[in-house]
Amino acid sequence: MHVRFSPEQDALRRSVAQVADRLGPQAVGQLDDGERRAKLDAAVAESGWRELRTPAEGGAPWASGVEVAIVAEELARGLADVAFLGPTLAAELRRLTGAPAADDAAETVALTGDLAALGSTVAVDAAGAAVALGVRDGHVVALSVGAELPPVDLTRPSAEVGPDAATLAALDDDAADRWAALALALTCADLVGAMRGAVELSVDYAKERRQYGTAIGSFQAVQHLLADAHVLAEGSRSVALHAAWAVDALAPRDALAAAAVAKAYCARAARTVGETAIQVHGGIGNTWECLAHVFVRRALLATDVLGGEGPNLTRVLAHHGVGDQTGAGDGLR
Amino acid sequence: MHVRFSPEQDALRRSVAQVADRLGPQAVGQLDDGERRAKLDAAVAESGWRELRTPAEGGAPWASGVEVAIVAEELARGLADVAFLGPTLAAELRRLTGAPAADDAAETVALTGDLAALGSTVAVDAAGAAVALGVRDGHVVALSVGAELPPVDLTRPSAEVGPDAATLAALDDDAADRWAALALALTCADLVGAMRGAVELSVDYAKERRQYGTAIGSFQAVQHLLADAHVLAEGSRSVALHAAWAVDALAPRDALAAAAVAKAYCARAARTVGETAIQVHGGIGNTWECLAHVFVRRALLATDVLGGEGPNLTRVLAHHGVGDQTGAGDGLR
Amino acid sequence: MDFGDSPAEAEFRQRFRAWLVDNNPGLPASSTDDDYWAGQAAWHQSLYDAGFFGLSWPTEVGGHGLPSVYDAILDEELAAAGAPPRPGLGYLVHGILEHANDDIKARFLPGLVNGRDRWCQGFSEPDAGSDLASLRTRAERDGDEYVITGHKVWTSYSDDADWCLVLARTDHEVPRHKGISAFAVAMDQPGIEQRPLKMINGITKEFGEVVFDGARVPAANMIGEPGDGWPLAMTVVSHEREPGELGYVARYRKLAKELTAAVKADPTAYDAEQVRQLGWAIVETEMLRHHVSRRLSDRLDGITHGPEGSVDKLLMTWTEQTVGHAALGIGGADHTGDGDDTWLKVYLYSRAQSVMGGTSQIQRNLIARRILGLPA
Amino acid sequence: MDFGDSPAEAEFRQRFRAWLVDNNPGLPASSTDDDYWAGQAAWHQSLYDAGFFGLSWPTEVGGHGLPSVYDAILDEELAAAGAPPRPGLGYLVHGILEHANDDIKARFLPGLVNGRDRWCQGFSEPDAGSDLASLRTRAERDGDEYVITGHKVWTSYSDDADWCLVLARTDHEVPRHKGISAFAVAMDQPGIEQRPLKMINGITKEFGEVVFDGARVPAANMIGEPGDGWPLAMTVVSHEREPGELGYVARYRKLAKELTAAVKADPTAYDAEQVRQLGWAIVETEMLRHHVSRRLSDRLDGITHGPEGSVDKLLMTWTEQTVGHAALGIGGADHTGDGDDTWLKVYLYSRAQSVMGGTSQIQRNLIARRILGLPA
Repeated sequence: MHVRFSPEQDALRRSVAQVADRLGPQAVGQLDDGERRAKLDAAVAESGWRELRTPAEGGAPWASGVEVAIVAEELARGLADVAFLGPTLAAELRRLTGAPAADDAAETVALTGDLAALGSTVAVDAAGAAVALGVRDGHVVALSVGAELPPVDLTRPSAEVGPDAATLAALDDDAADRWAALALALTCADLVGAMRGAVELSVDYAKERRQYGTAIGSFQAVQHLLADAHVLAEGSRSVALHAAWAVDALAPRDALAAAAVAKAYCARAARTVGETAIQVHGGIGNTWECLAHVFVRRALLATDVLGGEGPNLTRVLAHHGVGDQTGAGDGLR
Repeated sequence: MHVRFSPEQDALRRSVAQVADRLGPQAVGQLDDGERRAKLDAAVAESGWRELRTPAEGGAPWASGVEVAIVAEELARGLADVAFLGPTLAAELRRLTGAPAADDAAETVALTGDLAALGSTVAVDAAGAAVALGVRDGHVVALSVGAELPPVDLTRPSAEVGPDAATLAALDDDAADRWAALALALTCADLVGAMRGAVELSVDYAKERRQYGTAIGSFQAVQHLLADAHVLAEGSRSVALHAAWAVDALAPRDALAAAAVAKAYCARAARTVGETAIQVHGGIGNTWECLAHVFVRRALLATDVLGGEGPNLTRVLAHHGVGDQTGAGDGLR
Repeated sequence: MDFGDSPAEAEFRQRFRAWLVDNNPGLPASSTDDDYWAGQAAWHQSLYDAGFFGLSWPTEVGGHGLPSVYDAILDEELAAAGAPPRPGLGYLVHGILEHANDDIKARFLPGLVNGRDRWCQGFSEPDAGSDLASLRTRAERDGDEYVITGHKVWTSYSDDADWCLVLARTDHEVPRHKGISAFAVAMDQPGIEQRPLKMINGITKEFGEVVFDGARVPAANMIGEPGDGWPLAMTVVSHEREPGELGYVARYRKLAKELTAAVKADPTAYDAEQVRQLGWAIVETEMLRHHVSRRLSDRLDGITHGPEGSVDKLLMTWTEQTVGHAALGIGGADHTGDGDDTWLKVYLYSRAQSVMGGTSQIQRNLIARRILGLPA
Repeated sequence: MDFGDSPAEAEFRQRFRAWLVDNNPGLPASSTDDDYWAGQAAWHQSLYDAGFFGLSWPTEVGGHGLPSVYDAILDEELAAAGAPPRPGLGYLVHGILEHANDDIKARFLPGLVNGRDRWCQGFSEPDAGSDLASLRTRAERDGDEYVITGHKVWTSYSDDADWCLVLARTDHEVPRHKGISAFAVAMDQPGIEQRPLKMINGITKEFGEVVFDGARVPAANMIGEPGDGWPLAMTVVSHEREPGELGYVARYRKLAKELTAAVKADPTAYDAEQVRQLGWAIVETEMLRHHVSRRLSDRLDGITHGPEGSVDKLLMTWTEQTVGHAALGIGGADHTGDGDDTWLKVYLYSRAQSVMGGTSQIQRNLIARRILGLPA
């Protein structure tokens, strides 16, 4: 047991953080800066981070769930408006099902309309993607990516998918579980990054903003809001790291259970932390120009991909043998 | 619409408060003072408050749910260790079913083992009671009250009931709903009183207790805990008063729905307020000698009688046509 | 203690319910769309013209002189019909009623009440939010006029407004609360620039920033005397904290009703967590309704509330945010672009309730010190 | 990043698991019964004698010199077997290890670690709880001894204790933090009166009050130098905040496991709210387990935590109180006297976690100031 980043993992974390800090949006107005976004995309493309789950020799991925989570967390912390979740999950789906390697076209994944499972309705994290890998009738299919949809997450657009589907491979239960475990672990890392970013933003604001002749960060009520947010982010980080490790280290169903535990925790925590960020920013926090809501919106997408509290509590309980009593859940899968 | 106490209701409230303040326990040690408790019981007996739901001419009760709630709230605020809930609900059960008036023996009610419904397992608020009215096979029965059980609520003992049951009357749906509405409204009033008492106790302590050279009540964190507790008690009072009014003013099913709304709200609020009282008292609050846990324990009994959050949220949702999805609830009844 | 209708109240309820059948404008419950605000203005005038607006305000200014509980009845019927809430302007009306002279009242209140004149409120500034007394906008006497210079934010409907109730410093020599005066300033003049403020749910028409750069206002448009701005502001702010004044119970009930309908339409699509969120939205909304009835009834006996407004504000905030959570949980974020994203906007909008009219932190300070008597 | 076992860890895990099969004493997870504490002492000795106690402490004092993560493995196996948690004495061991001279360590640590000597901790006083630096117990030099006078509360196991780690003021001339010294005081002497403290769950054996009225302690029993009491107290308190030190993860997992078994045994008896509470108890307990693994792993690299202990303490508190809510919701209050009232006691006991070792308010202050760098 050694729950610390290796020197290589630390180096990876630093290099992602550098890219996100250098090329991510520093203000809401910069979200529209296409030139910056192109540079960010180029930097990420060059890094090879999107190919971490393509198969190396023997079919294992180039890097474990931990490395992928490191990238996801740091990109989210910096609100990096660049494709990563989608391409990574598409690569994993090909790898797990033995589907042939993608041609040069950028890929993402297609999910159901509520994003709670693989499907063929919405392509997520679709910036630059031409193809979305989804599922129909138990088979992995390739769909064309259509027009962008009105965004929920201002940093990662969703898109329509075309009606025609090319069948690539069958998806068995183990592959589906393993894939879902990675998807959940990745979204947890995304939520952790968003929480850390939102707390940093809010702490900085609380140190600067003055009312009643003093920095608002000197009021105990504000301090305690931020302290709780920091604690939630730290607890989330611990449970999300475990889920990221479990993706490759545990049997598929156990990996999925670990991921569900993490997702329930992180989703609830992220909602609270996001709301704290808005609250600490006061009136400003309720305006479009404040980055607080950009973190909140990014967390909304990450929460909805494979579901938040409700579906994942159901998964956890089912894993412990407490049956689905809601009529809506689907057990562990 | 005139949601204010009448002068008579105000006078009632004051006289109950006087009795509770004069004869209720001022400290945990006084709970064992039999002489004081006998005086309190005598004062309540003399007041006639336990007979408010016996039938006047025409079968209507002497007083409405509002008067009964006023008595219950003020007794709870003063932690009055005297029978009221039980005798009142027993009288109501006789009145609604047309069962003959009780002989001289003091009566209470018998509930199921979890206290969530009328039954024949446990006699609640059984101090001095010889008979417990319960329900078997849809009929009101009279049971003998046996030995006291280990207390949850230190101010109101529960007791075993004997096996033999004398059948008194049939219990139809409307009577059952009306009775349940009164039982819920009464326990809500009890919870509101306990919340008010717990907040008062804690505010007084926060003004006196000094740490770091200052009263702990001057710390914003403590102030905000207590402010939230006060707000929860006020919101609870408003919704509980509505439930008390609804007992006699609305049709049985609507009265029950109003009561379920109030009970869900008050039960959740009371748990938080009780926990706040313990927290504000710090180490002392976790000791037997502090009255905080006596309020918490009183609220536990009041919560469990006809159920707390879970069963009453289910009732509320069912009333709005959202079906029971848990397999455990029983709709509005 | 009677939550039920008196005969007169029942008659009013029936009359309003009948009118609503043909006059429900079908607006959403809160600003999730920029068209909403135009609709609100028409709705205000429609209610007024039919005799259903300003129920508890004096007849001289266009009101009906009825007890405040009629507002609660109106709100219940609005919610039951799924109609939008009444425009909440009571804070401005009360501010002017309680602090202005008869000339000001006669000139301004009828147009404010009947909805023909649109008003905005120029209180907050970028560096004076919770700490309103630190405001820096100044009004300098110039003959029969004052000249106003400063920067206001959170001025509701400032783009459509004809008038702005402006707080400005008229005396720099006295302590900060004391040197503030209030003015009714015409918005249609060269010294005023209005910029929309885009909220986190994308709405741009509700709030604006207003920059006063040499705007002019007749001295006769001062509300009260020089230095009376602070007490007026306190009156306005305290009414802004009262859900009974704002009619928000109807907002929350309408939302809870729509969420209930969504779940009933497809019950198997919702899990236990979503159903639970709906349950709490219903329960808290009902709680708030009864709480408002209780507060409005107190006024029948002449009782006005001071710091208790902070209690009401927190209950209102918690209710709105519980409804907001249910909206997010049940309606969710619309990722398909198929439906509309009203529920997400309702959720995002709900976050402002714990800031506007004084943050929840400020309300708790007030309760702790002024109600519970805890030491500073 | 590896949450899995190394070969050596796996071997240890198997060995401990095998031992547990025959040596699980079947105690509850926390003090819900006064018999519990007697059982805890036997359990401590049983673990020690089998070589499973003090895993991460130095071999000289009876420990095993293993990395701290072995404690996490031990806790996982305890929870998996439904066995009681290990006694959490690390705060005392570390306090003495880090601040005492070799003589003290040699005289006292072996007996503390092997469980033959029982220790209690005399820090808090009736008027010095959160504000420990204001303590008033005094120790006055008298030849080779000090004479101690004062009143301590929250002295765990004081009725059975052989020794008490006492903080007392030895210098009244210096600022309040600086004049405090620490002593190992023998409990069996005339100048000490011990009174049980009854907790809200009825337990009387866990905590006591201790009145020192002329109790004597050799000067050679001072831990560290005169005035070193405060840094020692900070070491002890910071370890008291660490769930990894206390072994509480095993407590919470055992409780969650028992609650799960109750629901599985009769699933239709539980409603959606109860099932939800169980779900969160499981989720938060798992979170805490992984968090502790992370913290203990940091020590492998020589990283020790300062204010981060407050983060751990809040996570531990929230987890315990979530488990407590599940215990109350699922196990409930026993009104029939049929079963036992363990679950109610678990709930009531959980409330102390947000007070002991520093209130949650204090932990938040420390995080805000010392981690987030917010201004005082």
